[in-house]
Amino acid sequence: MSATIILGVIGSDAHAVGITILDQALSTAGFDVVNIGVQSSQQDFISAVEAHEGDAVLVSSLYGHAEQDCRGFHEAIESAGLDPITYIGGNLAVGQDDFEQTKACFRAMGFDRVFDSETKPMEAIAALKADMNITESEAERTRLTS
Amino acid sequence: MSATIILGVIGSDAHAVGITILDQALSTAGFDVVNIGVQSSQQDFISAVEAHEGDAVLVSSLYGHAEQDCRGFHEAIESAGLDPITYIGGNLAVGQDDFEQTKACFRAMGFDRVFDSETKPMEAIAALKADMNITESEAERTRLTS
Amino acid sequence: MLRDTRLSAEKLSRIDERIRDDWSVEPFDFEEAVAYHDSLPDKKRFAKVLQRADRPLLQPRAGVPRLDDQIALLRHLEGAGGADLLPTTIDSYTRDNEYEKAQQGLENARESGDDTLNGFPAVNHGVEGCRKLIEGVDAPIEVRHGTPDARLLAAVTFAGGFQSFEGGPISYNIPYTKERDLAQTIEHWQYVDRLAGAYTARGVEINREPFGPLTGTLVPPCIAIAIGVVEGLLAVTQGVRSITLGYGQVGNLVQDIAALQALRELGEEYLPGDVTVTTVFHEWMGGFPPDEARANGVIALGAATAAIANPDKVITKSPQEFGGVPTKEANAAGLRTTRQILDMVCEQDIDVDGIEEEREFIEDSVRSLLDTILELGDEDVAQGIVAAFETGTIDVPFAPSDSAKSAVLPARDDDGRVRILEFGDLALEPELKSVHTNRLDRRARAENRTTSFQMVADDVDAISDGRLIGRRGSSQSGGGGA
Amino acid sequence: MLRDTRLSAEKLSRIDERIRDDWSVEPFDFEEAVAYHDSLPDKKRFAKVLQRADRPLLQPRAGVPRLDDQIALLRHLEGAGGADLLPTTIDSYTRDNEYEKAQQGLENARESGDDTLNGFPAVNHGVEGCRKLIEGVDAPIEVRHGTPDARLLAAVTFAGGFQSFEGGPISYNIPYTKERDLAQTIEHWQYVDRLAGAYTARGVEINREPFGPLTGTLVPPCIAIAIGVVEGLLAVTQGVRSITLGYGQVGNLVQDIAALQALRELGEEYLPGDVTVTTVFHEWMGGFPPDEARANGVIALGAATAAIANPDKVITKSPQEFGGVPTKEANAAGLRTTRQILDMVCEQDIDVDGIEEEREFIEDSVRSLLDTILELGDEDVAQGIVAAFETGTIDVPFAPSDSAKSAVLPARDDDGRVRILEFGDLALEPELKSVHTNRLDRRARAENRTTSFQMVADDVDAISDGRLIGRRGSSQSGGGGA
Repeated sequence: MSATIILGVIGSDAHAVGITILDQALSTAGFDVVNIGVQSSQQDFISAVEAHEGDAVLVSSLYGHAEQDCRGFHEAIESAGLDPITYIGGNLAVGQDDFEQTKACFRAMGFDRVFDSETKPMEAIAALKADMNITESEAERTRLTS
Repeated sequence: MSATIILGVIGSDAHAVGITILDQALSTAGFDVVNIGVQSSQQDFISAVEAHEGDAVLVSSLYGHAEQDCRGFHEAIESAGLDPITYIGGNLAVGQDDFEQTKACFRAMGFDRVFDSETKPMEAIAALKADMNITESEAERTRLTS
Repeated sequence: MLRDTRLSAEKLSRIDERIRDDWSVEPFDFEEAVAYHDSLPDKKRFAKVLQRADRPLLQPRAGVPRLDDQIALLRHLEGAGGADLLPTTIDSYTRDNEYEKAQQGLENARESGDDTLNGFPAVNHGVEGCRKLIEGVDAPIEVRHGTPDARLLAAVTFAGGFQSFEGGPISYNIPYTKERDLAQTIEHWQYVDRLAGAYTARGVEINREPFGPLTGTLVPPCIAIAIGVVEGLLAVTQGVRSITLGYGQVGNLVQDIAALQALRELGEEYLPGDVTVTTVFHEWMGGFPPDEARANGVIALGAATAAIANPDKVITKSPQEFGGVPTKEANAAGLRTTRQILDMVCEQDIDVDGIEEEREFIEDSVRSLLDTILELGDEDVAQGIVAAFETGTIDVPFAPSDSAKSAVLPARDDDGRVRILEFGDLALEPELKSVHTNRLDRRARAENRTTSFQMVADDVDAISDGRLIGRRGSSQSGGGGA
Repeated sequence: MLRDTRLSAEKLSRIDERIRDDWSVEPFDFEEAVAYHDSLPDKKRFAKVLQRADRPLLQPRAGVPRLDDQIALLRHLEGAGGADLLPTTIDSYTRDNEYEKAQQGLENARESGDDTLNGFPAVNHGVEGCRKLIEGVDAPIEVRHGTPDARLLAAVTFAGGFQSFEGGPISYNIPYTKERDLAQTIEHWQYVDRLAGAYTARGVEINREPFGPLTGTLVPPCIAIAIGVVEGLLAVTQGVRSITLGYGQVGNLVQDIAALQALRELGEEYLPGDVTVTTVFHEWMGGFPPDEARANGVIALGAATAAIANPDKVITKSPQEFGGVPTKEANAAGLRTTRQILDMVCEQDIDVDGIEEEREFIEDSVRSLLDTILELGDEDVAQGIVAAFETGTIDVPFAPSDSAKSAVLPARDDDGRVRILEFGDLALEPELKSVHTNRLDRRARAENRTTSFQMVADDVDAISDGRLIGRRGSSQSGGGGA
C-alpha cells in the first residue's frame, strides 16, 4: 500500500492539533502523508495533489468558515484535470448546526465524505481503505484495533 | 396588630424546614402564629381556624400532591361557616410544571394567593398585610427591610 | 418491651402473616423467593456489585407509578445516564401504608396516562410486578422510599427480587412523619432487618442503607453519623451483613470529606467485623437554585467532593431539582455531569489540609453522642436511642416528628462548615460545644451581627440563592420553600 | 533592527498614518479619543474595574457581525449571565487583515440576517460603531481576537472606547498563523503597546492581556508563563501599566493552582513595580465532550479550580463548546454555573497539599527558559525571544506557526499533570527535564506501555472522551477534531 494523502487545514484557520495527530495516525497506518499545514488555500491543496500525485485530499476546518473557504474547490480540482478522493472534517459551520444538514451541504459541494469533529483517525483510515479498495492484511487489522 | 395565622403542611408531606422558618418570620413580624406542623389534614386546618379564630390559613406542600390533598378544602371551610384568607405555597405539582398553569388551578380551587417554592417569607408577610389592610408603621417597615 | 435482640423465626413468620392482611397481595413463599434470587445473574446482586466496584458508583432517584414507564425510565438512566445502580422510589401513599389510595392513583395513572403518584407503588404492583421490573433492566435496583412502617413493602420487594432497601427506624421516622411512635417504628424495622437477615442467611445478601441526610438541611455531620451507626447496629442484630452508611453533602469541601472518612471509620469500628460497611454520599439535599445552570454548579461541587473523598456510591441530583421530579433527560444529565467530574478528578492525588482535624472533631462528637445513647439504654441500643430522643440528648434539626425535640439549630461558620447554634439537650461534651459556639461567634463578628435564628434562615436559603453562607445582607433573608 | 526599546512619538505617528491606508476608516484624532475615554464612567474603565474587584470576575467570549446583534448579545450576557466583564471577539477575516472580505461578510450578514462571520469586524464598524457598542452596555469590554498584525484594529478600537486588548506578538502569532514572521509581529505589537502606552500616559489606562493558553492543548505551564512574562516585558517597555497574565486550565487541580500562583509571582517579580499585574484563568481550552451535561462537568471543574486559586478574572466556556459558537443562552449558562461554584467555594479556606512543590518546579522551569531568552538576546528580550524560537530553546506544542519548531510534545503523568515527553531543544536544565521524564515513565509503567506519540494523542482526546488521562485502552485512541 502506498496511497498518498494530502492533509491540511483550509482558509485562515490555524488549528494544528487535529492534523498533527491525523498525520501521525495515517503515517502509522501505512499511508504516505503530505501535511501542508494550517492556513492552506485551495490552490495549496491542488498544487500538493499535482506535485505528489495525491490519491486523496483530507481537508480540515475548525473555525466555522469551511463553506466559504471550499466554494469552487471541486470545480478548481476538475479544471486542473485531477480526481482525488476528497474528505472534509471538523466544526464545519458557525454556531450550533444540525450535522445532517451540514453533511448534505458539503456532499453537494463534491466532498466524498464529511466528518464531524468527534471523528477518530481510525474512522478516516477505514473510510480511505474502503474507498481505495485497499484490503487490510491480518497484521494491519491487529495493529489498528490494538 | 394581632392577626392569627394558621400554618401547616397538608397531606402526607413531612417537609418541616419551610414552615419552621415561616413560623419564625411571621412571629417576628407581629402575627400570632399557630403552627399545626407537617402531615396535617384538611380537618386539622379547619379545627385550628375554629379553635384559634384564625384570620388566615397558610398551606404548605412540597411533595407534589397538593392538588389531590386540597380537593374540597374550600367547600369544607365554607361548610364549617368559616371565611379565612387562604394561601398555598411550595412545589405544587409533580414534575416540571408551568407555574402559571399551577397558579390558575389553585386559584380556581379557592386559594386567595398561590406561591412557588422560591417565595421568601417577606413576600407572604407583605401579602397578608395587604389582604388584611394592616398598615405598617415606619418602625415595622425598617425592621422588615433591614 | 423493645429490646435490641434478634427476632425469633416464629415471630418473623407471625409478623409475616399478619402484615399481609394490610393489603391483599398475591401469596408468595420465602423458599420460592430465595430460589428466584438465586436465579439472578451476578450483575443484579446489589451488594456484590457495590462492594466489588473500584470507583464510586452512581445512582439516581426515580419512580413513576406504571410498571412499563418505570422500566423505560430506568433503562434511560442506565443507557443515557450511565447509572451503575438503579433506584425505585416509592410513592407517598405507600409510605403512609395507604395502599388503597395508592391503588386509586395507579389506576388513575393507567387510565389518564398522567403520573398521579410521585413514585412506584411496589406493594400494589406485587411480587410479579417487581420481578418484571428487576428483569427489565441490567443493573441492580434499590428500594428508596421514606416509609416508617415498611414491613409489607420489604416483604413484597424482597420476594420481588430487590436486594437493597433504604431507610431505618430513625432515618425514616424522624424526617418523614409527625406522629409515629419511635419505639414502634424500631419494632417494625426489626422485622424488615430480620427478613433481610433471613435472606442473607440463605446466601441472598440484602444490602441495607440507613438514610444519611435525614432532614436534608444543614444537618451537623456528627448527628447524621451517630444515627447511621445506631441503625447499622440495629440491622446487624437482625442478621444484616451488608450496610451502606449515608451522608448528605453540606457544601464545605473539608467538612464533607472529613465526614465521609469519619462515617466509614466509625462504621467499621462500631459494626462487627463480619459486616461489610460501604458508604454513600448524597449530592446536596437542601434547596436548589431555580436555574438549571446554577443547579449544575451545585451538583458539580458534590461530584468534585466525591471524587476526592471516594465513597462507594454517590446519589446524584438533577439540574431540575428545584422544580420537583425531573424529566428523565435531566436526571440522566445529572448523572453524566457527575461522572465527567468524577472521572477527571478521581485519578488525581488531592490532599486537602485540615481534614484530619475536622474528622477527629466529628469522631469525638459522634462518640459523645453514642456513649450517651448506649448509657441511656444500659448498653441496649434500641432502648438507648428511644430514651435519647425523648430526652433530646440526640436530636435532629428541622425534624417534623414529635419523637424528636427539634431543639437543635444549625448554622454555618465563617468557613461555611455546618456548626450547631442551639444545642437543646444534645449530649455533646462541653469542650466540643465550645468549638461550635466559638466558630459561630467568629462568623457573627465577621458579619457584624449576632448569632440568631435569622442566621439559620439565611443559611437555609444560601445555596438556592447562589452562595454557601447566608451572609448578612447577601440576600433578602427568609426561607420560603425547602 | 528589532530592539526592545520604546518607539518614539514620531514613529508612533508615522505608523499611525500608514496603517490607515490598509482600509479606509473615518478619520479620528488621538486628543478627541482621549476626551472620549475621559467622558466614560468609572464602571467602563476596564483596568479599574478589574483591579478593584474583591473576587474573581467572570468574562465570556462573544462576537457576532452586526452591531445591534452584538449589543443585544452582550446585554444578554450581562443580564442573564451576570458577566462582570464583556468581550468582543473579532472575526477571522479581520484577524487576517482581510478587511474587504470582512466587509462582504458584514454586508451579507446585514442582508441575509445570518451570522456569516465568526466575530465582530470592529475595523469595518469603525470608531463610531465601536463607541455605540461601548455605550450600549454597562460593563467594560475587551477586544479579543487572534490578530498577528493588530495595529489598525488597536487604533480603531482604542479610539472607539475599548480599554482592554488581548494578545501579543507571540501569543497571537505562534498559535494563530503559519507564515507570519515573528520579528515583524513583535514590531507590529510594539506599535499596539506604544499606542496603549500613549493613552495610559494621558490617564486612559489601557489593559493589555497576553493570551495565556496559546495552542490550548496540553501546554506545559512553564512555557505559557515564560511567554506571558516576555509579552508583559515587551508591553511595559512601550508604556503599558496594566498587564493581565493568562493561563489555561489543564485539569489537574494542583498543577493549575500552582501555575496560577507562579504566574502572579513571576509576573510581579519580572515586571517593574509601577505595573499592576493581574491574572486570568481560562476554563479548559482543549476539546470538549460532545454532550452538554459532560461539558458542564468540565466547566465546573474549572470554576472550582478558580475558586481555590483566586485569579482576578475567569474566562468562561459554555456547555455548547463542542459544537462551535454557543447560543447566547448557553453562553450565559456557562457563566452562571461558574458563578454558582465560585460563590459556594471562594469563602472556604481550602489548602491543597503539594502546591508549593509544583509551584517551585514551575518557577524554576520558567526561570530556566527566561534566562536563556535573555542570554540569547544579550539582555534584549525582543531579540532574545526571536532567537529562542529560532533555536527551539523556547517552543510551543502543536503550534501551526513556522516560527516555532513545534518539537515539544506534552503528555500527562500518572496524576494527570501535563509534563513534557519530547523536549526538542527546549532550554530546561537537565534536572528539570528528568522530573518530566521520570513522571511520564512512571505512568507508562503503570499502564504497561511505552511513552509514545500514541500517549499524546490519547491525552489530547481524554477530556472530550470523559476522563482526564488518556489511559491505554480507555478509549479508541486518536484525535479527530480539536
